[in-house]
Amino acid sequence: MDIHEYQAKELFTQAGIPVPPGEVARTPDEAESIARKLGGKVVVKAQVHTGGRGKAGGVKLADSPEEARAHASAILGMEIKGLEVARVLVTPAVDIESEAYVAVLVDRESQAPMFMVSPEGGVDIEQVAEETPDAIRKQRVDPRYGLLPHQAYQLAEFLYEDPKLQKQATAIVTQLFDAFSRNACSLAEINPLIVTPAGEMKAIDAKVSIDENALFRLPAVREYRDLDAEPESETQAREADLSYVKLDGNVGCCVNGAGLAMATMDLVKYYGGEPANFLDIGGSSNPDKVVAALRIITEDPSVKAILFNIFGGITRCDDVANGIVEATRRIDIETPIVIRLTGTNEEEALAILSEAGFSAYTSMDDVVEKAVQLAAQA
Amino acid sequence: MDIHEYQAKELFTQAGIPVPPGEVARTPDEAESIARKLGGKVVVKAQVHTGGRGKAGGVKLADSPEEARAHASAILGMEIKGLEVARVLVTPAVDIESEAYVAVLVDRESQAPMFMVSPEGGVDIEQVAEETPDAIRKQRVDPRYGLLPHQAYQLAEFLYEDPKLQKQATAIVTQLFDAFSRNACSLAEINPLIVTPAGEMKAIDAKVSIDENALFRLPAVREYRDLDAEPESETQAREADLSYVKLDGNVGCCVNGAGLAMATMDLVKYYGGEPANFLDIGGSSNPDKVVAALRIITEDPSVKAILFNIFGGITRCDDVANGIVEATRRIDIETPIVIRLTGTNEEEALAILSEAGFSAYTSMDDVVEKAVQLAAQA
Amino acid sequence: MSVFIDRSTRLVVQGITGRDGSFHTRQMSEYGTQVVAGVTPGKGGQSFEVGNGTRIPIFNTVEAAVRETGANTSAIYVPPPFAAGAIMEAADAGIELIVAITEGVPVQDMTRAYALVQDKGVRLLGPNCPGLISPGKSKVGIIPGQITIPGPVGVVSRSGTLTYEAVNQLTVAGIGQTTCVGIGGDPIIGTNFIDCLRAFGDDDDTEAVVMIGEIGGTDEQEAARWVKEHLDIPVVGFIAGQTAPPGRTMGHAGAIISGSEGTAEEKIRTFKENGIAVAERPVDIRDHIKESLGL
Amino acid sequence: MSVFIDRSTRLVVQGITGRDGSFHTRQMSEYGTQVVAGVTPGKGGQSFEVGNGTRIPIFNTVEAAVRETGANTSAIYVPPPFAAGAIMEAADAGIELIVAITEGVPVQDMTRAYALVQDKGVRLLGPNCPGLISPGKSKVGIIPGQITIPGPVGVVSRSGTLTYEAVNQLTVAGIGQTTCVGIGGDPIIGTNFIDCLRAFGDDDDTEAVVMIGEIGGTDEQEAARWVKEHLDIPVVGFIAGQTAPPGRTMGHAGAIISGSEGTAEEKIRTFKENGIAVAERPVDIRDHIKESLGL
Repeated sequence: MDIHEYQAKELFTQAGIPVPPGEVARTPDEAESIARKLGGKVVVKAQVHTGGRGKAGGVKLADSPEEARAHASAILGMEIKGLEVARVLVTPAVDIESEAYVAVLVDRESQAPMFMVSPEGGVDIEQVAEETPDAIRKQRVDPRYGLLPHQAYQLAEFLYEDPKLQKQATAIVTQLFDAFSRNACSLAEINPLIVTPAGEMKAIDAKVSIDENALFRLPAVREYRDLDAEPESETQAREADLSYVKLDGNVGCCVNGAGLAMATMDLVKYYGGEPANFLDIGGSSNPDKVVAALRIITEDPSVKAILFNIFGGITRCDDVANGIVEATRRIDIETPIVIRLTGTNEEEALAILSEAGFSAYTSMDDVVEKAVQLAAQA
Repeated sequence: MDIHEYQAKELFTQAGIPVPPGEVARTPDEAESIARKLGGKVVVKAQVHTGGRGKAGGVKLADSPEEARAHASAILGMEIKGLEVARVLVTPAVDIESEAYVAVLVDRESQAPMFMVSPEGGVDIEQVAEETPDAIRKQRVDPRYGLLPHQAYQLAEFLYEDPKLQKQATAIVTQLFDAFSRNACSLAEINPLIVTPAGEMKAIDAKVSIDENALFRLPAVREYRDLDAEPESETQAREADLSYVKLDGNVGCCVNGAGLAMATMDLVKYYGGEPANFLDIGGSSNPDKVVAALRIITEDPSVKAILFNIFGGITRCDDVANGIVEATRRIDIETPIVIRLTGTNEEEALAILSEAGFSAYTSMDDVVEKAVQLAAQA
Repeated sequence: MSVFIDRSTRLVVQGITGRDGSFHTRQMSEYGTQVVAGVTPGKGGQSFEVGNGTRIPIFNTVEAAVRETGANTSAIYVPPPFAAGAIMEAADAGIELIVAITEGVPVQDMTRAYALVQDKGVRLLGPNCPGLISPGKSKVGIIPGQITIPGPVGVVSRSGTLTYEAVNQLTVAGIGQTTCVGIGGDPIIGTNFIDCLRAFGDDDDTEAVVMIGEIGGTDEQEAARWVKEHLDIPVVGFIAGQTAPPGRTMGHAGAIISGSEGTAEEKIRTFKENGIAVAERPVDIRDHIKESLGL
Repeated sequence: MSVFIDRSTRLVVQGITGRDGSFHTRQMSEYGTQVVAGVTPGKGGQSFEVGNGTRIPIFNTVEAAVRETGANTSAIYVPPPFAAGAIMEAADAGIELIVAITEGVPVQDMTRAYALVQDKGVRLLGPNCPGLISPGKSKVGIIPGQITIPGPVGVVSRSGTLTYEAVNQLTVAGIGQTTCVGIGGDPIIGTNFIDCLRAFGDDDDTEAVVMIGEIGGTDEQEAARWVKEHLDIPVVGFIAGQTAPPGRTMGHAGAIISGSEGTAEEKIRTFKENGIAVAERPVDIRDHIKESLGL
């Protein structure tokens, strides 16, 4: 789960990391009054779950509260990479002497947390990694020991030559790991970590992703979820315990299992179509889930055909069939539905479907080809 | 550093361990008003840094606030194993269904924290270990992983058969390890951990020792030090950064190094004397430390002879000699002093001493024999 | 022969009294797996009916289960908050193969559990995996037994149902499997492609391998390079997620393209570069295997 | 021959710019130890004069010191709050022998540092120890060089000055030492009596061993039993603390009698039971050694 910059900064502040003050505004009025309270120059920053805010015009410097208001008014409501901006962070402008990059993430290759730091901050770290890989230092953290003091120092030493800055950075790196561990982050990033002309270090931007699977024990962090920041269909899917990702095509997909769901999408493309979504109904075969899935798919106006691909193992095909029948009773579905069911209780499922007027395929290729055809005709 | 039961219970409460309410009284009046506030029967418990309070009459049940007052009045000021009781804990009396023992300590053999639990609580665990060793379960805690959930459960399972009690005990064991780790304990003990007739678990008595060496990072715990609970001489020694333990003999010992100090005490005994103290002035040779040491030794009225045994290595003998001369100038010392100095800067030291009218030995046996003789004559 | 499990597998099921645990315990037992014990803390002393009246004992701890029944393999069905702890308990109790089915284990929990598993020198499969099956011998996990038959093909996959799809097509075509292993879709897993490929390489009966990967990470790429260097039996590969957008988690916590890393294109290219035949569609897997076995 | 250190020892001093570190660096260098580097974070690039104009480089990290100077041994003089971290840094940087002089290291810090040292397969001596000296070859720590001479006796002790006392008496009597090792007085230490006894047993030049223990723990008792089983050279023992009261820490954090465990009586008895000659007074150590060497 991605959280907003201002929320990430709250977590950083709790861990002791120096973060400039700042408050969130949802209206231009609020932005103006925060700017007035802060005094001096401020920065108005769009709070959206995507990078590239700056280039998109989502980050603006304001010399006065009035200007902050004007910027907020322009930024609030704008769309950045398809996401509407509903909040801005208003924070004092800071003089910058140098910018560094500091991040820790769960690294799948080394099966452990991994730090990445670079004295070249404020830019895209992937670009740094590609162009000047020597400007990045990595440090695997042994999960049995956590970040050791000398590891923290070595990262700081890579960033700064001045012993005073090394000391500050050692503390910040340690605090960042603390925030990362306590809040079950998959990523915690400061970019840039700046030094002011007075030699003070501050986290100017913050990016944090939380491991969804650990939210059950982080009630405070759970509250950070911003429902405005994700499509409503994805909120619905999460609440129904479905894995769903909205895509741009017109073939709605409903599959059991993530791998099979991806393979189904790929096959849609193979037969010349475009998938409208990724949707995994999961291993259980609760008919209610099928109803919820169908509701989400049908609410997407771009869906022109609905494709079920179910390989019954744990999932019982008859349960899915019952769900489909149930859903078509409860929801008024005009989009054509094609169904492939095979595996556990396939016979029973086919009986249920045929009684309700559906026919079903047993081959994955056949059903996908048909769905693409129907969508193209619509 | 030993802390009082009520302080240990504060640390346990912070970790979530269920502890009965209670407050500390320093006067019978306070005890009465606490008892009134708590209502019902209470227990008045002497707060001293030693075991065997119960047998010594330091723990009393009171049916009324007035009785609590009377008990407090009897207990406050009493001596238990040479320690005067300055505080009592007043806490509600609890009905007890069963008593268990739960402790975690730093185990030198396994170089790690070690749990010890027994369903036979409320008694001396050393006795249980001797008489019914099968009634104790131990669990080493790998310091890299901390206490693992199944280890906590296995300890709980050893204590209780009822799944509900197992669940409570698993939580308490986990919380105890948390308190142990956070507060740098060398020992954290609940004895007894009781179950009430209603099935509730509570830590009725608590014993905690804190690692002195970690106090620098535990400001709150540092405040727990009770200067009343240790001889004033030991407080002075600690403030002067000396290792000092008061003993019962009449030969005051001042030595550099703990091993040599113990060997010196043993040699006093070997020659028929009794050491009045253990005192290690440490490795540095700061004359001020020598002055502080002599002050502490001379303030003990039972000391009849003072014995210096210095093996100069890092410690420079001339520094010690200067300290002795300086101390005899500042303090009026009537007790005879005998000195053995050898090693680094021995010559210079002997010159300093002889100028001040002291002579010195070079053999450890000679000086000890002389000190014993002088003490016997006094 | 088979890989990781066979008739000597003696299984303890952690979380045997839960919804999934109880269902699959019966499935495994019916398939012929020697299920010798169950573990549910607080339910020790009870027993569990696996079918036709046979009851197996339930213990409070894996330690007791191992001591009393000689279990050497564990299947974990406990809920996600307790799964990493269950893995560590099994490793600590001397279990040799731990199969963690549970989906949704916090990833930082897994980094610690994985470290302990390595310290103990134990094999962990999963978490968030369908387990494994050596057709006709033993199955541990949730792979439907009826879609497999014994034969010469080893199957290793990050996916569940997609594997069933592929295996089923092999089976329908009369091509059996030595062992089918689902390694799981999480970012941190105990057994990876290379571990399985090495085991198939060492298995005399495995004549060809199907390797089913998906987007995210670089495990498939490393496996492909390993195949070229070390494996002398044919490998057929498939990668799911060619149409997945970057930066979005596709169901599996591990199925996410981060930056330029972990795309299907990259994986397919690396497969081809290292001599692995790549199936375009799931159905093509069967045909490539037929070809490589000369059928 | 000697034990643990010799002329090939290349020493890095952690905390070289501190009061104790700088003093003893010069002492060690004067004695002939190859001090090749110092470490003080933030002072990398500076240098340190060890005497007669020789300067050795200071680095920010042990990693850099090892890389640039080939240091294989470390002496730690950093303050107690940072000592466990310094030990872990040295172990992580590939140092083979770590000698931790620092007194007052928090004991739970040490449990973690000790675990890491074991994971890395590194030897740690101490903490809270005087270090060791192989007379005429190398010294690491704070044992005064002038009280030792080369010869056939190995000395191992939990104490500092008490060891000097015993060694000095040997030296004055003309009996030299292969190596004198102070293992330290803390409850958690890296190298124990048995480790040293084994090393002395393996050393061709060591003909007898002095083992100086004190109250607290069971390390001496285990060592005594080990001696009986494994060591074929004579051992002379001494135990300090016969007059120490139970439950009180006698200077060394590890010198405390807990319950009935760790008394001097018990240790002396165990020594005698296992064929170790016990010296009643420090001065008797010399006489027992003379006797055992036939002098």
